Amino acid sequence: MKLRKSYFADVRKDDLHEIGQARPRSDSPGHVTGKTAFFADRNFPGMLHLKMVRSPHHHARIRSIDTSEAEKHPGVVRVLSAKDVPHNVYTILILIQIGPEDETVLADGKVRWKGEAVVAVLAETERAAQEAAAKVKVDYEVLPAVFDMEEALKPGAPIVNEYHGQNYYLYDSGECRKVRFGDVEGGFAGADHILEQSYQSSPIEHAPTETTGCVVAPEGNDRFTCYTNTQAMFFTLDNTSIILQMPGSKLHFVGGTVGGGFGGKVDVIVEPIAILGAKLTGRPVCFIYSREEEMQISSPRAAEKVVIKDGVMKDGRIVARKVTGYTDAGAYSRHSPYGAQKGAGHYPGPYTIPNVWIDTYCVYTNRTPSSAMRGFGITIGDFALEVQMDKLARLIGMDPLEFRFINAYRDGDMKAHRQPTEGAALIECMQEAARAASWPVAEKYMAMSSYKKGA
Amino acid sequence: MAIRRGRGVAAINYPTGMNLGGDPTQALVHSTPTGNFMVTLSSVDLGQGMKQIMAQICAETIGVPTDCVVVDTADTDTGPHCMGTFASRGTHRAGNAVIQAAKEARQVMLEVAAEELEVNASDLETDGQGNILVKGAPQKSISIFDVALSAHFKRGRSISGRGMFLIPRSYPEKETGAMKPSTCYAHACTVAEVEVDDETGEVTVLTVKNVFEIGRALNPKMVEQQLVGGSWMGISHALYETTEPYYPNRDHGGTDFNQYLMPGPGDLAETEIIVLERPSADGPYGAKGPGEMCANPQIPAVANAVFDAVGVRVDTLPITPERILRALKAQAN
Amino acid sequence: MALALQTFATVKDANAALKSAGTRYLGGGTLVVRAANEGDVSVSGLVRSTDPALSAIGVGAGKVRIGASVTMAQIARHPDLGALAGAARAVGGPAIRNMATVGGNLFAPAPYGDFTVALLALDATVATDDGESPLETFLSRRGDSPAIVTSVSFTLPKAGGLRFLKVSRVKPKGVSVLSIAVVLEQAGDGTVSSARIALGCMADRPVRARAAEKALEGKTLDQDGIAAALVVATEGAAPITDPIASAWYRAEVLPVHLGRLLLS
Amino acid sequence: MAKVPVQFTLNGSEKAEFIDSGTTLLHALRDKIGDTSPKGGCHQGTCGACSVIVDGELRLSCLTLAETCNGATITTTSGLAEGGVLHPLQRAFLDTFATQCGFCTPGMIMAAKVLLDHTPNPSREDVVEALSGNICRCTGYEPIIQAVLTAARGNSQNAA
Repeated sequence: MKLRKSYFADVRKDDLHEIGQARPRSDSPGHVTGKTAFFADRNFPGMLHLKMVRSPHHHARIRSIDTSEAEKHPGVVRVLSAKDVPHNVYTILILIQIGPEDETVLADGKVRWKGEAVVAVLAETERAAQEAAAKVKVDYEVLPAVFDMEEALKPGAPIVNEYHGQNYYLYDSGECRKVRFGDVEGGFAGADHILEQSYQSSPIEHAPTETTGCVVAPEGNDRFTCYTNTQAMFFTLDNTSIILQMPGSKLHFVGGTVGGGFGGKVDVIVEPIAILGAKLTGRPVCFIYSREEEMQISSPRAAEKVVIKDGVMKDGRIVARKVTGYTDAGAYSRHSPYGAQKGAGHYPGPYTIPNVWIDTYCVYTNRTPSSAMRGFGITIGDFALEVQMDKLARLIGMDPLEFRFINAYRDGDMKAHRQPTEGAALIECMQEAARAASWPVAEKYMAMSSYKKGA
Repeated sequence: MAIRRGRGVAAINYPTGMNLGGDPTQALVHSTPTGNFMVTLSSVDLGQGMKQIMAQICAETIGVPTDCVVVDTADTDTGPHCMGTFASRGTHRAGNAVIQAAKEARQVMLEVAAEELEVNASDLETDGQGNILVKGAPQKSISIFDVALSAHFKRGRSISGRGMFLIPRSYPEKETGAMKPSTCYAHACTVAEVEVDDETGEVTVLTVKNVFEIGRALNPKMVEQQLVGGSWMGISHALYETTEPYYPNRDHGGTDFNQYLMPGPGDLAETEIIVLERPSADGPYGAKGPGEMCANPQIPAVANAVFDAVGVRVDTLPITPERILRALKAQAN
Repeated sequence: MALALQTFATVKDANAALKSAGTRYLGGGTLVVRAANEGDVSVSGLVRSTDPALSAIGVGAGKVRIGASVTMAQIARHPDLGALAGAARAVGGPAIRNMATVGGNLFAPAPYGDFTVALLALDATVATDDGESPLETFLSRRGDSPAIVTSVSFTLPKAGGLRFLKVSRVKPKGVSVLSIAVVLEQAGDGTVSSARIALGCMADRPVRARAAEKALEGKTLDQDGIAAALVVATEGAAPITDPIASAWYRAEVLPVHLGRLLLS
Repeated sequence: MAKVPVQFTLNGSEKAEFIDSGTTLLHALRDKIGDTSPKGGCHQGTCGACSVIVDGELRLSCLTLAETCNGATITTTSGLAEGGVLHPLQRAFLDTFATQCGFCTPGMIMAAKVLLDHTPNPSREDVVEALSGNICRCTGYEPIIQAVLTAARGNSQNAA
């Protein structure tokens, strides 16, 4: 890695002692000796293993659940279903008033994606829990499912989630989060070229080497200590407290080093049900996702569709940009309405465009609920934006990097969401990239600055 | 058979912290009787090195070596609230909270030292080595060890501080979308060079040259870790990753690391990392959040490089050999 | 019910124990222990045999007999089996190769089972206590008989006589997009007198590409000579679709990779 | 449930336990013996986090039944440091900043140790091949490859 100190030297003091120094990591000696304690390295005598019985259907009504055979299975201590969960509502961002109460901890009456949790089995051994889980009988009435976002938005599509009543999240601004800046249609009318293109992604898994999980130990005083790899200790505490209708003072969460997160461990999925199991049995409980569960059950990065329509002038100026973004939330909201909204604040990208129109939708389909991942709300949008930039440059016969210089935002430029640009550095990054890659760029662009006189 | 070469560029920015703010983090700092400092948090270390960075921030602020700082975190019985480790917020939010707490602790420390040295606290400075000196008269000094002993056993002072950082929540205006998503943005530009086998659609990423502007590299080696790993993940997203290879069809989702594809140690691009630092106005020592954005620019850069190589656009991620081959065949017809 | 392991000194006794319902043979563990770990409750008992014959490699008079418990790593480093080293190294990473056995590989469903593709091109014979059968016959009935495979035998190809290619998305380790093994005999003028071509991932188990084999006979190994074989390379194939690649892709690139292997 | 005895040498000390038949070596080490340095990342044989060395060979402890290791000599990452002095590989992982979350690290070190035990002067290709069964999601592998090459060069003390 090279630090290029010549850029922005005038706004930076390099007189620090500890900051800027490549000090050795304090956690690394524990890692290389195998001494670092991850949550699953805690083992308690008499610990029970929790295995989840999951929906084999994408969308179905639950006619009945029969756990009698499973309960009789040797080694089984307790079987949990929806009726056992004190407040069977899962909502991650309830404390900051984002996200609806559209999901249960254990399915109640319906399943809306293949893999949804229905019944939890607690047994003396993992094997006994697996065998008993296979004996849980759930009678399903299979319902039509919808997987494609465009299909889901059509009238008459199967309703994924009755809580919403339609297959999109209703923002206070309506069916989508909107940004309106300038006169986008006027911009298109005056443009030399119009280019409208569509971009698509599919769900992506965080794939941390350590799967999601927790180990719960009753402390013997009506308190429970939960060793967890959550990325957010108090999300977990607060949501567990609500779901289990337990005072927060009865809950103690211990995290520490997590074996990779990347956003995949922000959902509070395993802890409430494991603590409920510990509470109802009085025994320590571990609930650790299998690799298959991590891959297909834990929420992935959402699939997205992004449609970008641009008006561009022959001289390289983008004069109008319209973006319609669709985020595939899967069957439940989790963090997806937040992510789709984050996209609205990010478009039209790091460029100064006078006329902008943005609509971002959060769409429900019968698939694994998606949620946060590294670059949440933006990664796929950046793919779309920057491929579009390449296409636009080629459309007008301009070098793709020089085209970006022409449109790059600089200090003081007004963004579409009506914040003036501060601390811009896109131009300098592009200049240094041009140097590093020996990418020929005209001198006038190499002389540009993100600073703007009078800004 | 032809192996065709191309290169592509992409430039991006990325907001630091939870979108629209409203995401607080607290920190507590206190000294031990012998002049070490404890930072108490509930933030989670995901492997990015949160504990190490908070120690360096605290040490810098108080004016002691990093070795004198211990970070106790991710325990809800002891640590004050943190919203969590996500949205590139850890360093920025927790770092600011630690600075505030450390400043308050430092002030008490200097006051105790001033009493011991019989000077004004405003006349004192730290040497970064564990001593407090009188400005302009460095021969007049006291060790932080002695200051902490004095505070605890003689003067009954708690060398401690409380820190809290909160960006007030912004609410988007319904019709215009006027809002404040973030207070600072990191930047990046990547140039990727690829080879594409035009008979099989297979892509080899030869080089990626990444320039990242991240405010301030608080620990350059740890920044490098994030950026190198992120660059790999970006390439992985571009060419390999999906839990639903036939989306929107749900069949054939991978269930293990053989089926869920990511580049192996034999697939690595020659990776160059260049870092620029434009300190952010509200970041801890100017830092922004580099953790997420470093995995973004490679995706479009690789996509554009593939087009440059073979003249077909694959606008669906991941850009698999199959999608390239189908596009090449469509182009040939 | 717990998952109990029974160990027997002889294959005969192990075969007898395998008759119990829910019992599976434990080779290297890469298939059956994984299945148990993943909650396959149909596996309730494991049986293995420590018979030394299962771990023996015999090479003599141009013939090779490899015991079913021999691992990929043992083959890869065996001084007389250099011709097979590439195929053995194509299986898994180093740890898997120390565990995965020849016998187990015969049962690995596509996209696994790359070593068996090589064995099929070598026209190997599979032995059980019930007798011997050609590998192709064995594969067609795979799973029908619970009898423990004791060894595989084949004629040792000369150095370089087995051409093997595994195409993976992930390098250096990764499961197959496809694998190809070719054994050719050439006349004095360089024309192909006989060819055996085996393919992985072109069905749920390794298969021969008989049309391509036939089309190669009498041809020279150049672009024109192999053209007819490449045209019919996928004849009779039913490639798998999985997370790695679709059947369409596998069928499209098979002729490309076969051509490259033949001309290499 | 009937228990079966297992006895082996772990990092130089004799261990004897009664376990359930069918218990994997990974569970025996972690849950019975208390050596948690091998990690359970997949229990499928696809991630390498559980790698240990059995009689000099790299093995996946998640797919190895403990009772098949009777009499074996087993090495895990927790046993590498001698007398508080880190093994050169451990030192190199520290010095080259090759750890992030640390979950894959013990398995990576096991795979690297087997390589260096047999090939003291490996090429980069040798290192890549040796690590090919081990997944890392944080580092992008390059720092780990560099750590192994550094350890091989024996210059990790000066590398920082």
